[in-house]
Amino acid sequence: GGGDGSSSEGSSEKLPRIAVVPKAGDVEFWKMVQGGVLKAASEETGYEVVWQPPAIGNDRSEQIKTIQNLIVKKVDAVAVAPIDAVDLVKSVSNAKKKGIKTVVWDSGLDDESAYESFVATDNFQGGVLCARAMAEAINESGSIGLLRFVEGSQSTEQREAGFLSEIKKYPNIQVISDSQRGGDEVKSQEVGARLLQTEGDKLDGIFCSNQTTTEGMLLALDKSPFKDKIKVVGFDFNPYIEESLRNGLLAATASQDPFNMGYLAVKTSINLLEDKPVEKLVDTGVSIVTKDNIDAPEMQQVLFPDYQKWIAGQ
Amino acid sequence: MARRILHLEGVHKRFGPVHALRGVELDVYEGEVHALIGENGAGKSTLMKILSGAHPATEGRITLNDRPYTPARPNDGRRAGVAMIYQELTLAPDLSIEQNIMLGMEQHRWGFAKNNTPKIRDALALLGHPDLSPQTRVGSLKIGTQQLIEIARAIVSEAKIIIMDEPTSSLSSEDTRRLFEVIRKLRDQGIAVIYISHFLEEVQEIADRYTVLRDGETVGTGMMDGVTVPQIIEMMVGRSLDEMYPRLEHEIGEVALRCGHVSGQEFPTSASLQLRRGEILGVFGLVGAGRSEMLRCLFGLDPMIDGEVALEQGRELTRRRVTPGRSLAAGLDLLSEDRKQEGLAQSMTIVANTTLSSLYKSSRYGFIDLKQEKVIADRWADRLGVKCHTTTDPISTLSGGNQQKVAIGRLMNHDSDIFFLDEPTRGIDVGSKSEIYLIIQELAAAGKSIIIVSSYLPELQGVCDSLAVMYRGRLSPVRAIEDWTLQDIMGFATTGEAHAQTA
Amino acid sequence: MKLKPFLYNMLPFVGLVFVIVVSMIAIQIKDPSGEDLANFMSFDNIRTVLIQTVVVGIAALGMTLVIISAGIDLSVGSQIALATVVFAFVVNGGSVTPPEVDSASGLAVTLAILATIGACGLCGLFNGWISSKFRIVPFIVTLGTMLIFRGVAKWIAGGEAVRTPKNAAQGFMDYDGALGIGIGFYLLIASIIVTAVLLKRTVLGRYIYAIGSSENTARLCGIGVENQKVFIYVLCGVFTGLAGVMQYSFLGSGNPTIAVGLELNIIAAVVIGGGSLNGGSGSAMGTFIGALIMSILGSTCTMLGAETYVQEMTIGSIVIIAVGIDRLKHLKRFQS
Amino acid sequence: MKLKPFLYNMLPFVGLVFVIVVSMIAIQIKDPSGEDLANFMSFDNIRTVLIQTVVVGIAALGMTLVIISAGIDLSVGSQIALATVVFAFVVNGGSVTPPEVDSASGLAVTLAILATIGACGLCGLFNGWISSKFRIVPFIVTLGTMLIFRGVAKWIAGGEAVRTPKNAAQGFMDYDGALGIGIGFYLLIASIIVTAVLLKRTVLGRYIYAIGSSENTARLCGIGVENQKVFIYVLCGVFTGLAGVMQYSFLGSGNPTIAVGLELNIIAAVVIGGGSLNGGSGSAMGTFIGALIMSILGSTCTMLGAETYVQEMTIGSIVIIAVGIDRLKHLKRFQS
Ligand SMILES: Nc1ncnc2c1ncn2[C@@H]1O[C@H](COP(=O)(O)OP(=O)(O)OP(=O)(O)O)[C@@H](O)[C@H]1O
Ligand SMILES: Nc1ncnc2c1ncn2[C@@H]1O[C@H](COP(=O)(O)OP(=O)(O)OP(=O)(O)O)[C@@H](O)[C@H]1O
Ligand SMILES: O[C@@H]1[C@@H](O)[C@H](O)OC[C@H]1O
Ligand SMILES: [Mg+2]
Ligand SMILES: [Mg+2]
Repeated sequence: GGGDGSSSEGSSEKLPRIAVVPKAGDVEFWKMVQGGVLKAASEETGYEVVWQPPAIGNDRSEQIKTIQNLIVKKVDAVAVAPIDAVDLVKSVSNAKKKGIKTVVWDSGLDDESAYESFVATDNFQGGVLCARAMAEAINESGSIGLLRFVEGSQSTEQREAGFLSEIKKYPNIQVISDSQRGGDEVKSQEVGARLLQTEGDKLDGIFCSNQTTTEGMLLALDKSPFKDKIKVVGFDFNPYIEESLRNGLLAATASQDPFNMGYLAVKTSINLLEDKPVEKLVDTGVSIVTKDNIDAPEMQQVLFPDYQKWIAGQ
Repeated sequence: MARRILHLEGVHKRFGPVHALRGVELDVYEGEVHALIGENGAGKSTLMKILSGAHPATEGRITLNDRPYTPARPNDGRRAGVAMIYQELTLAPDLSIEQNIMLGMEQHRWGFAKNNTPKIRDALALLGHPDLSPQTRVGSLKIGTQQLIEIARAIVSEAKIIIMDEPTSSLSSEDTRRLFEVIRKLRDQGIAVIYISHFLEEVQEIADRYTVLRDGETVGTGMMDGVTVPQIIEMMVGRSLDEMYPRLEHEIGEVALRCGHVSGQEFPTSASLQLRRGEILGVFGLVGAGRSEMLRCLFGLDPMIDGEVALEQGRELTRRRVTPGRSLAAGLDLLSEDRKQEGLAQSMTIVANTTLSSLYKSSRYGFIDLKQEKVIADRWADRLGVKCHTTTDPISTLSGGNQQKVAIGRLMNHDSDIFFLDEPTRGIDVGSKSEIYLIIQELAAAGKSIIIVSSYLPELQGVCDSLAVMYRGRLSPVRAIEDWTLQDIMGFATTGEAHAQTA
Repeated sequence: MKLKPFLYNMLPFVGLVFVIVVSMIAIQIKDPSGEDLANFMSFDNIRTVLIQTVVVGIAALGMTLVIISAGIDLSVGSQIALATVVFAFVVNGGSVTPPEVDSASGLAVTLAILATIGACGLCGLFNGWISSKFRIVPFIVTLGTMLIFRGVAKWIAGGEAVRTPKNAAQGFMDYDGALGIGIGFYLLIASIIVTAVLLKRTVLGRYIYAIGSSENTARLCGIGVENQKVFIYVLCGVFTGLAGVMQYSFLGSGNPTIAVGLELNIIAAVVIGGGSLNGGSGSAMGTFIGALIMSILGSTCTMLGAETYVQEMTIGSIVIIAVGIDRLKHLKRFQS
Repeated sequence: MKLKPFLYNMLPFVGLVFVIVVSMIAIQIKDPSGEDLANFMSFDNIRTVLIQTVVVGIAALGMTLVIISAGIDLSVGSQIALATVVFAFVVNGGSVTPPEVDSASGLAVTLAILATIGACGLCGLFNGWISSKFRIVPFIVTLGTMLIFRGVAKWIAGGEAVRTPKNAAQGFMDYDGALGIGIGFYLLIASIIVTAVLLKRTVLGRYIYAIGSSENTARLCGIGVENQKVFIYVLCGVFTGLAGVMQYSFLGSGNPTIAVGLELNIIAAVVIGGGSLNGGSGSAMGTFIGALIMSILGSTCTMLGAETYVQEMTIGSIVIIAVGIDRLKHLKRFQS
């Protein structure tokens, strides 16, 4: 089955098609985006919305191929979360040249002329917020480490950069380990466990830059003797991260609003197709979640969109 | 008269377009040794594979103990009491002797294999190898010994019919003698042995009755007593063979190859010889004496540890490391004793196998002239009488003997000055053998030098000008063939001591 | 005569000792105070390394059977991902959303373990059956099923992690079992023993070696090669399923995107441990050591604070060197 | 007599036709208006699919040589990543940061192409030399170098993408070459022809088949097996380097993290095209078709708007089925 938001059965006339291309199709974060996409699709019955992840998640070439194929398929608009800010320029601007409306979301694209609108979190700012949360958690002094995500992911690199640039402002905080990189939850946990093994006694805090590294680090910490000593600040949100926030394993996490991001990506595309005015930059927001504010109503909406409902109902 | 236990009538077998068997009749009685004779490609192995259950027959009737017998899988054959010793060895090199012998008929409790060591030891002792440990890894044994393991397997399985497809082709005369004793014992126990061999003297010695196949058909059967070797040959080839060992006048000239005290990693320990142009030198010895290693060493397939080798006019070969490539370039060529693993590239065509060592003849600037290449290969296939559909078929579709001919074809095509032939007639029928002997004579007449390693003394005596014997890696002095008595040869081969009048 | 086979059996250990010594030297150079070295040799680190060997180790034992029989299974990484999803799905009572309970019952956990092992057994059955029945080389069949099984895992999971209520299985890979190490470690030890006995003492074990050593011989000796192969892949699946349960336990949730490329580590463990991809050789103990070497390397790299690229280059070199040492010895054996 | 070999040579095409027909049916069912089917069969799609075949296709031709000689090279994915980095590094005049120019000179591009192909040739040399010299199976050597080469790529690149100024090479994979298709496609065609001629008409090609068919026989026939093997891996590296240039061109920058797991696609292309991992068989045309089948599947999946898991399951199944068809025909040939 595909990901049509609304079907075109019955009518011989084809509806305009919008394709939404994430970096990967099978991680909670992207699923939440998909929920938002499908919600927008259900509101806009005059369009066929297709959720089209690349065949291999986070693979640049595959994403380029997907866009090339969508051009051949003659879709009317494409909204893409570029895996690489430079490499995707050519295919996205080719789409634009063919008269396809182009929207970029989640991660940036270097050439602004290749797209009409950018719908995303300010990732650098997210990193900055995390640094402040970290400073607060360890009372502005101590040694900290980073568990980075894999090389080459622009969004996480910006978070790491934002974090490091802000943390410098605290004279009593030293970064003593910043070369370790996780990956999926398993790899992140393995590396996390080893990091704790070697530096655990010295560390007061650890920053992780996305969902898989955060979850892996927390799993490792949960099994280690430093559980109550080391403060973790993470990025992204899911049930396990929520649980860890509530039981104190995790000090804070930055949450984007993926559901909204997907929703707005589609809405923006439709506005373009309907020749309505659109902003060049649509900020979907990022906020720090802690045990204390998690149950606040405005947080609830960001953290727990009922995205499953939309996916199940497609 | 003994009971007839096996009866075949109108058996046919087709492999795609190849009609390998076209109406075979065969009767085998309890307690007899039944020889199955025929040229290469006559269909002997195919027939036996049908009996053992490895191949199904395309049509025909087979009864075993007067009941229809249609084995679908090899184990059906074994369960019905038909054990098969294949021409191409069927052993798992990574398993021990015991594990190989028991393979497929292990006794076990709850899946745990029982120990059968005593039984295996008995069988090995019966075959004259009481010293062989059943725990030895089969891959580390020489071919000859491996062959014995196959025979032991049949003995241990207590078969009623044992089929032996060229069992002696890699056995020494000593082992052959022992095998015959075993076969006689088996026969006396009422077991029928179907015995396939190209050594007709051997067949005469051991068999009670015979059946001859020609082109997949039974052309004669009867008691061994009432028939002579030439008569059998006539049945096999459809004409009479004048001379088994044809001789051509050839002149023996300059020294072409001189080796001094060559030693390899284990064998040979010391080999010195001189080989002249136009000379055919035989090397005899028991299996495992190290003859193959000597040739391999000289040719560069195995490392040479010490000694020197010089070609005519003192051109030294050992100055640089000897490799097969350099040897070939210097005019040496080797026919391997192990055609399946080393002699031929099984998935390549007859053409490609024929030209592999001398592609320069059919290529320019590295590009092969495919037409010319095929012409060359066809010529050799023709000349050597290779039975095949077309020369662009993969070599694996040929019978064993025909494969051997292609291997010889490759050497002929490369046209070296010095030929090392390791068991050149292994698995080859008498007619073709005689042709090969003739070819060897022609080579000598053309001034080529030849070393033949063989475990079959009559052929060495029939073909060679001179002879040397190897004993545990040590080569005897070379002497003219007339100067060797049988006692001398066997004496050196078994003890390493030359007879009294050594020069 | 007696000494030689003994020394030969000790060979995989040479690689292990080599890796440990090199690690120790490197760590000592990096941190001359000796503190890191002490950490490296601490009981804490040993059990961390052992726990991190469990998943690859158990899966590699299954792979050992396949490799000895001259087969290969590239789908095990995906099978492990599928296993964690199946486990979570069953423990949730057949749903991707966790039931509203404090913790899952022992019954649910037992069922989940059985279902997981069963599911991977079925994967193995599929691999074995397709490759035997249609005579497609296992490399291709399992390359295909590597994609298919992962697809199935994502399909069941609905594309995301499957959360579960607290349950006993989540503790298998903790440090609080007997001797301060979780049950996962003991399951690994048990698996090694079972595999060793299977290979060395049983008829099936012999058939596995025979098939890998010479398939034609095995066939002519009446071994139902096709059926045996199917069974070998099923067994491999069963081990993989158990490894998958351990992976679930390590993660605490089912996740269809994990263990990508893990098959290569698993195969490397077997080969470092002396298994030959041409079939006919390999052993349970060797495989365990192979898996152990890889987790020690991971641990060392973290101790050294090495960048990813250094880690990659080190592990890559060690894989080659470890196998190289083994091969040199092999050569010696036939030369001296 | 004449017909049979002809039909036999057509066999890889059967898989191709099968895939195309199944794709067409599926697309038509999904979109009964026929519009998508028309898109699928449009010139635009054909050239897109062809361009998308270039990288895997060229690399798979190199892999064909290795596989025919009974080897394997798992490091090609990493080599491609390394290639893009080397290209970018050289085009930048030996730096990871792009120089302040509008576009790189033709000379810089030429040098970069040579350096890239040279670098991968060296990778091949290393693979071949280690496995020949120390007699370590290529599976293990290249499993190790897969990590090492990627490590080197990350090391050169400093762990990030290497951006470059505009340059001619970035256009190789565009649609504006002759007949509306970039030079990359013509390089693929040229590579196919070169490989086919090499394999079928040259002495070297014959040696490659001989080594794969029976190494011992090749040695006996005077072929310097060790040297030839090293050379085969170098050739494979050269093809991979060319594929890497095309990959750079496709992406427009150098990147050390790309092409993870691509080796499996590349190997699959060879095997779908009739190559045997036991050596001795395989062909240039077959490999091209294998690579083509995989890109067609990718295109079909997008046409169908398939989710990741559906794509994975489809591609997985088709790999198995395509090879299965090939094998069934093989069996027929010997049975009837
Ligand atoms: N699998 C096969 N496919 C095609 N042809 C075959 C096959 N096996 C045997 N043949 C053909 O069947 C014929 C009989 O072969 P077979 O091996 O039975 O001969 P043989 O009498 O045992 O010869 P030799 O004395 O050389 O061993 C030969 O022409 C051979 O080419
Ligand atoms: N792989 C091996 N493992 C153990 N021993 C070996 C091996 N290869 C050779 N040998 C030893 O080398 C000796 C000589 O073997 P070789 O084949 O040269 O003898 P041969 O006289 O040519 O006999 P054959 O007629 O069997 O070829 C054997 O007795 C054996 O002990
Ligand atoms: O924003 C995304 C993120 O949070 C996810 O976890 O990894 C990829 C990112 O682009
Ligand atoms: Mg025969
Ligand atoms: Mg010999």
